[in-house]
Amino acid sequence: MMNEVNLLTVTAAVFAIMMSGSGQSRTNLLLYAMQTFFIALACLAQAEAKGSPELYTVVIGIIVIKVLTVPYFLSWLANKIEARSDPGAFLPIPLTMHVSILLFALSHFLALGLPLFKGIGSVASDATGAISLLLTGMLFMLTRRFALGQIIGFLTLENGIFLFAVTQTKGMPFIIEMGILLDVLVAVMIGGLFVFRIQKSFEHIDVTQLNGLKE
Amino acid sequence: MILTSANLVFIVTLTIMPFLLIGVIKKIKACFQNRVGPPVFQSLYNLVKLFNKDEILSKDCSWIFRSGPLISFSGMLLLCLSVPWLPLQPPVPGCDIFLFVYVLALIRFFSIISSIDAGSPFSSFAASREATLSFLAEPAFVLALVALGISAHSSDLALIFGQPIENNRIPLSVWFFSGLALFLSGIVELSRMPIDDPSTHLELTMVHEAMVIENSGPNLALVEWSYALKLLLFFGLIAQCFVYSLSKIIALPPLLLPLSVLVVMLALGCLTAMIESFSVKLSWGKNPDFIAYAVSMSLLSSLAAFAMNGGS
Amino acid sequence: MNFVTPLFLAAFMLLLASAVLAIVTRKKFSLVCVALTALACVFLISGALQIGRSDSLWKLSGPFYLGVAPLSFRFDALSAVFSALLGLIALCAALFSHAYLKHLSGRINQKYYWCSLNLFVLGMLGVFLAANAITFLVSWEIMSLSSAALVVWNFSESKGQKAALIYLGATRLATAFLSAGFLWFHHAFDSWDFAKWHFNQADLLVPSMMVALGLFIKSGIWPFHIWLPYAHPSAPSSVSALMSGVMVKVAVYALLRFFLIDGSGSIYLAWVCIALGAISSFWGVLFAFVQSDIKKLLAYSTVENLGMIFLAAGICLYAQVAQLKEIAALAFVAVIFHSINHGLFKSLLFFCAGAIDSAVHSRKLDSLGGLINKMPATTGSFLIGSTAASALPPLNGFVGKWLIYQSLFMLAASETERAMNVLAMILIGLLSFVGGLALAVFAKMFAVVFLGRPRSPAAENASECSKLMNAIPAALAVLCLVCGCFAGPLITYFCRMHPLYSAVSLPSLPIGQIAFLFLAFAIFFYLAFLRKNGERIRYFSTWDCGYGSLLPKMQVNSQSFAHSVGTIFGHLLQYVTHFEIGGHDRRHFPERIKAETVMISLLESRIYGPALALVRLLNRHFSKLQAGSIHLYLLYVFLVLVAMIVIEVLA
Amino acid sequence: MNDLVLILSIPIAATLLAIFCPKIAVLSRTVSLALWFYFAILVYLFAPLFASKQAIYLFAGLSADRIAAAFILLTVIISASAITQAGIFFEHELLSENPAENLHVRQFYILAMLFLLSMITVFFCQNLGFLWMSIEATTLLSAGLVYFHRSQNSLEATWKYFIICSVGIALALLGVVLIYASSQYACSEGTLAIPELIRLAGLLNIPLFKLGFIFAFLGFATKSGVFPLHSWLPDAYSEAPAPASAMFSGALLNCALYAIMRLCDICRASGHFAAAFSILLWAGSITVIAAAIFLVHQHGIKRLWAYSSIENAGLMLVAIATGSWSLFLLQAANHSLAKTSLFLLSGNIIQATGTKQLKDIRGVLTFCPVWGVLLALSAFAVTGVPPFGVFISEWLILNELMVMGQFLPVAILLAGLALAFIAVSVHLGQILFGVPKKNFRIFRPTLSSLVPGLLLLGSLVLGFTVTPSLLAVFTP
Repeated sequence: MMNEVNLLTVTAAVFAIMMSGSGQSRTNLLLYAMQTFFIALACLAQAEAKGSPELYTVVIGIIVIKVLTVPYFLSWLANKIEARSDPGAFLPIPLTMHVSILLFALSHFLALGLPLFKGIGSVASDATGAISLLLTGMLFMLTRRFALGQIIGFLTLENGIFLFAVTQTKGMPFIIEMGILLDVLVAVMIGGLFVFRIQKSFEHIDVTQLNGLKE
Repeated sequence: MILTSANLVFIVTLTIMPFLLIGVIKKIKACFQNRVGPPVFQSLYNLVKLFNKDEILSKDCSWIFRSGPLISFSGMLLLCLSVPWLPLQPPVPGCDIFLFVYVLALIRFFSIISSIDAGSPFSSFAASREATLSFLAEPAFVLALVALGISAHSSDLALIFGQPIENNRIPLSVWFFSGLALFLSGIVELSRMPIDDPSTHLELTMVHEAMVIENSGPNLALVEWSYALKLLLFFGLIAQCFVYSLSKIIALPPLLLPLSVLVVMLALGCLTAMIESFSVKLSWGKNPDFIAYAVSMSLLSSLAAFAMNGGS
Repeated sequence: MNFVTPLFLAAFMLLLASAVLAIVTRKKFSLVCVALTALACVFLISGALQIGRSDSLWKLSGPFYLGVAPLSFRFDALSAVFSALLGLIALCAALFSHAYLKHLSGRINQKYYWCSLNLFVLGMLGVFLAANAITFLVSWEIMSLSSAALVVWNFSESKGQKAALIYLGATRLATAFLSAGFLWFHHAFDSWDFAKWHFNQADLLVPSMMVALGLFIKSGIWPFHIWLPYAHPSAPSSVSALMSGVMVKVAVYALLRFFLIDGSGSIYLAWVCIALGAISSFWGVLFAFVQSDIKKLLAYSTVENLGMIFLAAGICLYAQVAQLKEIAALAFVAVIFHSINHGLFKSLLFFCAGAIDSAVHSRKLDSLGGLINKMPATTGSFLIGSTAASALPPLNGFVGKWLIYQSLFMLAASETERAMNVLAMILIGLLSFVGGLALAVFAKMFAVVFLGRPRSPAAENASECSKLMNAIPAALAVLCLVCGCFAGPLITYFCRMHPLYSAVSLPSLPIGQIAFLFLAFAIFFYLAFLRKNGERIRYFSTWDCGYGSLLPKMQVNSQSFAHSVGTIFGHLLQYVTHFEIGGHDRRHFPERIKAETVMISLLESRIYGPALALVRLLNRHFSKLQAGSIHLYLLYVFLVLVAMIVIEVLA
Repeated sequence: MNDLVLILSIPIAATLLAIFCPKIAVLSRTVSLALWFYFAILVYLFAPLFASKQAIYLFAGLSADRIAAAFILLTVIISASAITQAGIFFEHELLSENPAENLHVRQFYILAMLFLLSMITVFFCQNLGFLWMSIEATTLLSAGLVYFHRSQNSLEATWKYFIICSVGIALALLGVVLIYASSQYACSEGTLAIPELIRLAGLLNIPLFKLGFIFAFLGFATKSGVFPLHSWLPDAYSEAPAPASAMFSGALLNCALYAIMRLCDICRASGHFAAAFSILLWAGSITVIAAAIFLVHQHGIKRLWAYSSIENAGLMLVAIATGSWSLFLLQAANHSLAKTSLFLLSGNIIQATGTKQLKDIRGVLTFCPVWGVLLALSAFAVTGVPPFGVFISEWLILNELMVMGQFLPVAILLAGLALAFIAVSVHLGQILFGVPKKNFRIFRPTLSSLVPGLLLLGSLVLGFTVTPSLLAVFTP
């Protein structure tokens, strides 16, 4: 049982790593959806383990909002503003993937060093997945040129935190988990709106060129 | 004031001595230059002559111009009356070192501004030099007096100079070095060679003579007279210093003291005349170097004062 | 029976009312403000005179509270003396500005002026009376800010802004040091009341030094004096008079209150006071000599005088530690007396400068001259002020200096450390040197401004200003004379202000008799020699070597008078001459040659400039952090995260 | 429940009004009146709170104690002032050369009301999860306010604000999760309720809690502009319209810091306050000095005040570090009053000159003395000049640090405050004096300085009336 959870989280992390290796917006979004789907599965596994009915609702929420709605909305947006391929910034995209693999290794050590909750058994590899997602999300945000990429990176980061919450605790309070989901939805909507605006007023969504405000 | 013999000497000193000193200096200088020279009391005759002359004033000058000589004369007279002359206590008591120095400064202030009053470039230029020279020489003068004061444990001039010889606690070295310092700074203050040449008439090199270039008639007479009094005042102080140091070596009878002061004053006049005959006027830039000697003498005197003071 | 509190309260309320009224009312406020301020000052003076030697505390109860302590004030003899000085100078300033502002009309916003002026006086009064640290600091800042506002009275002139900025910066540094010191003292004594603080403990050296440093900065002691020659000349003359006459004394008052009355436990403060005081008196007078702006010159002279006051304070501190009661008493009296004297003569001189400015519209020495015939009353006051400022008998400036000399002399003669004897001796030499220079400075200023021939058409056409503007300096001049001639009783009074010194007998100064004799002599000789030949005077042009008429430009001016000093102190007064040669063939046929000599301010170019550059450099480097790249900003977030975790793990 | 309706009523009503009322003049007047009325309601609601120690309970996980009530009142005062001023601001904006669209103004009101509601919620939260959500909500709702001018710069600022704060808040979520995890050692299910956490503080898993604290602190610190997480702040404050900037600086800043304070509540109960204390103290001190250095050279008038807000945020962090919440409240109140006045006045000046660039703003004292004097006084008030309130609160903070024996931070703070004052004075001098470079279109000078003037008066009153007993009221 525990192994299943481990496998699912690590798979999610691997999807994230793969995601960081692609510059195509749609591929990114697809991989994001996959990654989130596996997180939902991990969540489901937890729900079964704990037998909490609330977690099932959360799983459904994740699938509806994060696996379906958000990627669909973002890919619609990417199509609309014709932001198909992100050239990447500061690091070539393949190298980003290699770095994120290194980060995966790093997160393994970090997870081992964490003062973790031992109540649910061996959870270090779950934490590895979560931290890896978090770090990959960060890396993604740091190395993408497009505003859209930053949203995806942020979502990945948030996925990592969510995964952490699901696997490392006995389940967050329901209202809070739903709140987080709602939050993500609103954030993505607003973010998408702003990406749209950026495209309209700058005629690009390259955030490295948004440097008019400085000292 | 009761007419005692001491007071008589005092009055004679005050009236005769200034002109005598100037006359002696001029006479000796003339001797060195193989000239006959003016009569010894020529400056007194000049004074009388000047008082009877008309006065010419610049159209640009104001009341300040005439107040300068007046104030310097009144001030000098006041100082002469408040300084002790060896055994004689001053008629005006309570004059301490700093008051003395600052009354001199007051006189200087007014002579500087009155010399600028007419707007003459020469006298103003001289005034600038006078101001510079005097503040450079001021520390030497003050420190020499203060060294004496420290040895005497009083800043009152009457207590420093007016002590009977037997209770005089000031050591020989202090007297001597202070005397030297006073003499050197006196050369500066009195505008003598090698700082200033009182006898040439080149406006650009003179200090004192150029300052009073606009004065004439009674006004000039006051200037000359106050200069003479200043000479007397300085030589008087210096002479007392030397007489005291002499008295530390040779026991002088008390009666001879006033006389010896007068003699030493005349001797100082001779010395001044000799210096003026044998030295050349220093260039302006070298003056601070000369004043440095005066300051060193006063510092030596203060060190001596401290060294001797420790024992008591 | 005791009207002190109501009188002071009335003064406070009137000042505040005047400040508010200046802003609120629309017309005719100037006269009302003058009246209110003057009335407040009268109350202030009478209140201060009432205090006498009683000591009372007054807490402003009710809704007023300053976070840690209530607004509270203490009246004693020391604060009485200083608030009387404040009342006097403020009264003069208010009356003077009523006439003076007409000259600035159109350039000055009167509402702004009167509001700031009243707050300024209010702030100073608060400092003089403050009984606890918070009240002190609040008043201190009100004073500083309102005076800064007055420095920059001309909104469109950039010079005033620079001055105000430098001033604000300096004053803020002073506040920072004071705050640090006060906090420390509170830490040590657990009270904000000055009455409960004891500065005479050796382990409180650091906070004492901080407080002293704050006071040094505020009073313009070397090397913190650089704000002073900027701020004082920029303010309107009536305000300069207040700033130079009273505001810098605030620091002296605080020094008296904290260290001299209570005694400092450590000898180091004494050394610092003596050293900085001596340097600033020399530095101030030297730089005063080479200035060519009346008010700037006066400002540097303030540095000199404050230096002497702090020197005296240092001697007092030393003597207290060394148990030399008489010397301590002398120096103590010297500090108070010279503060008052300097307040009187310096404000007199600034008022005169204002009068000159309003008559000639210039403060440049080199465009003045010959004003003695045009402005006889101002000349008279200014002459007395200059003589007082050069410390000449029988004026009050001399008495203060004499007290300092006497204390140094006694220190040199006393049986204490040999090194101190020698130091006292050297200081006497230095002071006499400074005195000589001060004389030259004021002789130069007086002569260049009032004597000779006018150097500009404006000076040629000047005329005496209004009666009020003559009367105020004249009144101050009389006070200078009175304080000088009747110094004896004042010295005794000041001596009694310190509990330990009331029994000490001080050497007396027969300055009154000397002055009387002097006057008698002068009158006698005038009658005897000069007056009678009044009809025998002929008038002719000034001696011109026979070359023809002299031009006004040929007269000595401020720079040429100071030239010899400039060459002697070439290392401190660094002159740099810039040549600008213009024309078609510049090398062989120059058509236009312009040479300009500028004096480099050593402190500004060597110390303050680099310090400022360092801050700017830091700012430039910090600005690079804010480069506009969102990726960079995100990186900061992650780096901080990593750093915090690393620190946490290591800790 | 009844209270909850009261609290929700006015902002929601105002939001609805803004949605349906097309007339801006009517809208602005009604909303500002409503907000002052709202303030009165809240005073009425909280009055019993100050009489007794009993907290007001609203809903599960939502209740208000004295300090929260005080912060809510402060937030509402600031918002009401900003919105009142916004009426004049938008009136001018709509009459200007390139007028803002009517719709945008209405959007502004809608967002502002929702933003206000989210800020008020922050103070009510007695649950870390709710706290986190409401803070996130403030970000999401206020992002639109920054974008009011629809310019490229404002869009850029909005994007940076949105992304950086979201990332920060996401990290705070991780912190909340970790704290939750640590609480599972104390009670079987784990809890996020703050009173519960305080009660169980001794039993928490300390390493996890510390880690959680760091993450949460980092997140909320990003929101409150602690150096070097402040990067978004000057941009957002500068690009937002003046009333919004005022709300950001006067109210939002307090929200984020309030969240940190809540965290410290738990820390203190857990007995591991020392670690949190040193983190806060040093973060605060470094922020103060860094902000002061940033202040030395600035090009935008509102950026200047933004850095000054950062400096004050640092001070508030230090205040929290002293462990005295009332000090934090005092500093927050003082800063909010003065800074709001400053932003509103700067808004006037920017509208009148048509530029934000400091180099183009000259001679304010000449063309509008009222604004000039008020601006100078507000700037002095913000930089801690007596007798304004900030001086007293700064003094209390420094004194508290001295009592704790933290001499180095005191020195750093004093240096930072002095430098900040000097730097602000330099810029202020350039703004106030000199000859105006451009033509000014002054708009209702007296009316537009009414609100700032009153706020300044409030700051002055706070400077003269703060007594230890008043502070003691807020000590739990």
